[in-house]
Amino acid sequence: MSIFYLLVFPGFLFLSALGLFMEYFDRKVYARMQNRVGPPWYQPLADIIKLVSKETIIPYDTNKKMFAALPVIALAAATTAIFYIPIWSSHALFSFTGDIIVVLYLLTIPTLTFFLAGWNSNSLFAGIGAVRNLTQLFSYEVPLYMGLLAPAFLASSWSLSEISQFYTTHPLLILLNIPAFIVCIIAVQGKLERVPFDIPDAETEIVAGSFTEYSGRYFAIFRMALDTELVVAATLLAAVFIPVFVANPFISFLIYLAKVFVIIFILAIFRSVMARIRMEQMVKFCWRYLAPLALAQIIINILIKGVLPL
Amino acid sequence: MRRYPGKIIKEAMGNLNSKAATNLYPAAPSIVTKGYRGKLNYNSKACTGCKLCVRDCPAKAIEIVNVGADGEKIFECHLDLGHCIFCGQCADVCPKKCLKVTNEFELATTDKSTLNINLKEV
Amino acid sequence: MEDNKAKAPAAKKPLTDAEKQARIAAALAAKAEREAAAKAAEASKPVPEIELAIANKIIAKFPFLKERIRIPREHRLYTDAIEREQFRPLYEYVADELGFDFVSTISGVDVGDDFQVIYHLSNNKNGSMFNVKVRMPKDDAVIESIVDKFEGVTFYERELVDLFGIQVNNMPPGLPHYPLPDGWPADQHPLRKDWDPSKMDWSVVKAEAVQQDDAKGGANNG
Amino acid sequence: MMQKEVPIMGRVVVPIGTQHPALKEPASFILTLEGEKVVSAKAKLGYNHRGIEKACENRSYIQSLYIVERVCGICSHAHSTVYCEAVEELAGIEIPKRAKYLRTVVCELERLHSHLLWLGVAAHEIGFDTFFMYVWRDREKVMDILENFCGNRVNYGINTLGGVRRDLTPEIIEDIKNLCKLMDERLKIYTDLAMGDATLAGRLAKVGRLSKETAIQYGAVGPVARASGVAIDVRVNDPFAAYDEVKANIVVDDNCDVFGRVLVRVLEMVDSVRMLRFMMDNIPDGTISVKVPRKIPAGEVAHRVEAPRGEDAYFLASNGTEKPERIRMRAPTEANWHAIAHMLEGDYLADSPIIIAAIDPCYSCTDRAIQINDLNTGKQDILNWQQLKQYSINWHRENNGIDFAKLKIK
Repeated sequence: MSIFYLLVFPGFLFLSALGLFMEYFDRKVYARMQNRVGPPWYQPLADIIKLVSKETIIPYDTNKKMFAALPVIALAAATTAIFYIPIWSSHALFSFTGDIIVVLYLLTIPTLTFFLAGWNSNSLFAGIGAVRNLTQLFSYEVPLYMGLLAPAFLASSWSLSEISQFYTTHPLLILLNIPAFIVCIIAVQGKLERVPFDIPDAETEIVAGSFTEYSGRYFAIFRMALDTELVVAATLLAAVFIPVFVANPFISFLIYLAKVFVIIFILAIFRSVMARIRMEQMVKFCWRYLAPLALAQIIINILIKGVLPL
Repeated sequence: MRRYPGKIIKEAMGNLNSKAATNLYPAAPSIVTKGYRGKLNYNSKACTGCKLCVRDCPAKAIEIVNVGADGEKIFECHLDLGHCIFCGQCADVCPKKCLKVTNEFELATTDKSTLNINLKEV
Repeated sequence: MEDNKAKAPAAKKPLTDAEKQARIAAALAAKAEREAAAKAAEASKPVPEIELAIANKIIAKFPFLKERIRIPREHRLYTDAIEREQFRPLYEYVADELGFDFVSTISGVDVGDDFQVIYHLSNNKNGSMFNVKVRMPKDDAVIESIVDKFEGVTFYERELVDLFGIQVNNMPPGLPHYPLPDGWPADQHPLRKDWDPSKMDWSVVKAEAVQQDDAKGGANNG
Repeated sequence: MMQKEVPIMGRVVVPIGTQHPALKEPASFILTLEGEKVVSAKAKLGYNHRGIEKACENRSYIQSLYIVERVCGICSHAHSTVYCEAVEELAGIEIPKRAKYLRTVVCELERLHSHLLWLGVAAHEIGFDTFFMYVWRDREKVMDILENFCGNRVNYGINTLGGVRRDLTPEIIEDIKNLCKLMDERLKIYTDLAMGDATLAGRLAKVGRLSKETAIQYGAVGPVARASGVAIDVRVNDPFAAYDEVKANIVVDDNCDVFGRVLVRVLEMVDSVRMLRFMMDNIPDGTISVKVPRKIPAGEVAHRVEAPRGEDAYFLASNGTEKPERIRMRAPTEANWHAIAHMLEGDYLADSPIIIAAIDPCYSCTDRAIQINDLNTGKQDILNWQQLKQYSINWHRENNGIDFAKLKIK
């Protein structure tokens, strides 16, 4: 059964399919907002197939094993994270106390692999992209963690499943976490390296950032990892901030899909209405506005927890 | 003026419902305007072989050849589309107006050798 | 068909030599008349006042330019060819005192035995353009750079060096080749009238290009 | 170009170019970085030198016209106008007033489309693709009118020696009037956006600074100079075509940065729309061209016009034959290059694309054949489409064991 979970549902196959479809949805919304037609539904899959069939060039002077392993690690980490997140009911497949931290760390691993990939590529643009990756990590990671931990404080649990259950029984308290939700949506935009925080792979400045030297199937796996990360991050936000579950698992699953669509739609709007900001502006923004906002949320949650008889 | 990010959002959301501005060429036909200068049209009967067009062609793409046997005057116009810059100067300078520009623009080819064509009246 | 062809030259034949001469003479006379009319029109055209005042000021300071400044139309002044050493003081004067502080461009012209370098100095306040022509013999083609006075001329002077082979002294060091490619032979100057591309050794330029590709692309061939 | 300097600790040398996503055409910038800050910048040019000046010397005046027009794809009308006016001045010909007006109309339409193009490119350089798409969508409307009026989208071919080649029809006048209406509306949105969007302003303000003194010293022209507070505009200072009657306003801004350059260009578009409207109502009747002899009398003339990017200066020498003796062209970008290195220094690497783009650089395009240099055998080969396709099929068969030859795609 574990193998089925891992490979088919909700593991690799399901996540890949949903990831590709979400990439399509994101691109389509982006295109429609720009008054363009946008890609057909199979475009992301076609891109992956094309990439896989292309010649793979590994740069001279790099650690070849690491070059090949990094994309797989990124994909594996992003895929693993889904098992601890509640999807069709408020119980995740696996859960233990503290799994929210594990999920967050599993979601950090892809970023670290991007950094290593860039650093290992032995190319100027990839190197700069790698450094930017890390700098960006230090700016969005703290608000993201604080934003996600604030609801956990209120639920007094470090397990995603328990947090979901808590909010299912106390639905009005969801509204309290709206500032944290905003912080997290913005921070996730940074995590997924999308406009206005696509600084590490800003094509007009440093070509493709960390991925400059990647081609063929390795690049395809990185693309899959990014798509998976997109879905997992949306699922995480949905589970923590919009914990709406019904008894019927099938309807609950449909609700889950709707939640992911809504979150990705919001992310797409963010992407289309802003210009890319500079690294130092990003760091300033995250530490000056996002982190204090998340901190305030934590304080408020702790205070409310003291007042309310929970 | 107050500055805030995402000022374009109203316009962007409004576009979600509107028709896309993209022309789906080649699935849909591309419409060129009436005044477009495309491929040339050549009327061999009206041509006197003065070769003013050859003289003025900036790209040296056009050639008027007399193919008639024994001093008979039958002219052919050879045009190298690979060289032609579609300026229409030949049509302007032609005293008999036997060269005309048309709207035809779909001249792309994957084989260079097909670019050298013998113009005929359409 | 045949008849017509035979007749046509016959009809034209009676044109005798005398008649030809007469026709040529008539044409020449007409041409001379046109030219005279054009000249008269030129002379009767009012000389623009601003430019005339500028020319008078320049002539007062530099008497050797007397009757050597033309003002064909409003906003334009041209000088006849002057010597190299006469240029710098003239340029400094018009730039500092008369507002011609913008060098629109520098043109080189190959005129047989001489090179001419034309400095197009613009006054952006009243829109006048003062074109100073400097001449120099081909075998002593050296000028002084004016980059210390106006930094924008670097590329124009580089063009003179590459395309005409005029030596420009006191240029800022470390400038790359412009506009010709790096491997271009030093003795080939395309804008000289006697330059013959067929006599040039093109392999030098191509070899350089391939070498550069090698040096850059080597790291990527894994 | 290989760096020969001794590297200093913590400094990285980044080549921008010759092929780089930020550059639409080949040029090379060697940036030395300290962290993300640019400490020195060097420009290397000439990758697109096509020898047009030499080519013109071997062609007749009318042939040269079309070559000159192809110096630049975007400001082609400025180049052909300055050339035609120079030749007409040499020949001593006064062209009809209507022809002058028509040239001015195309000049302003060209400015509109060029500035819209630039606005889109600038938005793309800072990652604002939505803005880029909107601007380019609206630019298509201008291009359609140019295509219908002149016969082509970019290399218009409207100018000829002695006037223009096509006349305005009532329906095109109607089209242009509608365009003015549309542009009024759109430009208002763009002005609001350029001035009011925080991410745009954050990326553009105080970037690529060029003070007024430096702008004068480095000889900047066009919007770059005007955004630094230098009021130069050939349309006003030294009127050509019909600009002595169709008065242009000089748009000057003293922000001295990329933000100022955006404002100047947007406001210039507003001014262009105003002028177009004026011309549509006041265009004089009459013929559109006069005959120019093939042989141009000997003489020399220097002339300049205001291209969308700035002053475009030409020098033309004729020797009394059918072919020009010498044509010297100074496109506006050549004058602005000097300022770039200065502007790049002290700013972030992230800002270098927008700074380079902010002068609206205009290089040129070339050949499309693929040249394969086989390094082992030294053999050179030019592959056509079929051969390339065959090569790729073989490659996949040998390396991946997939036979794409069976795949039929129409």
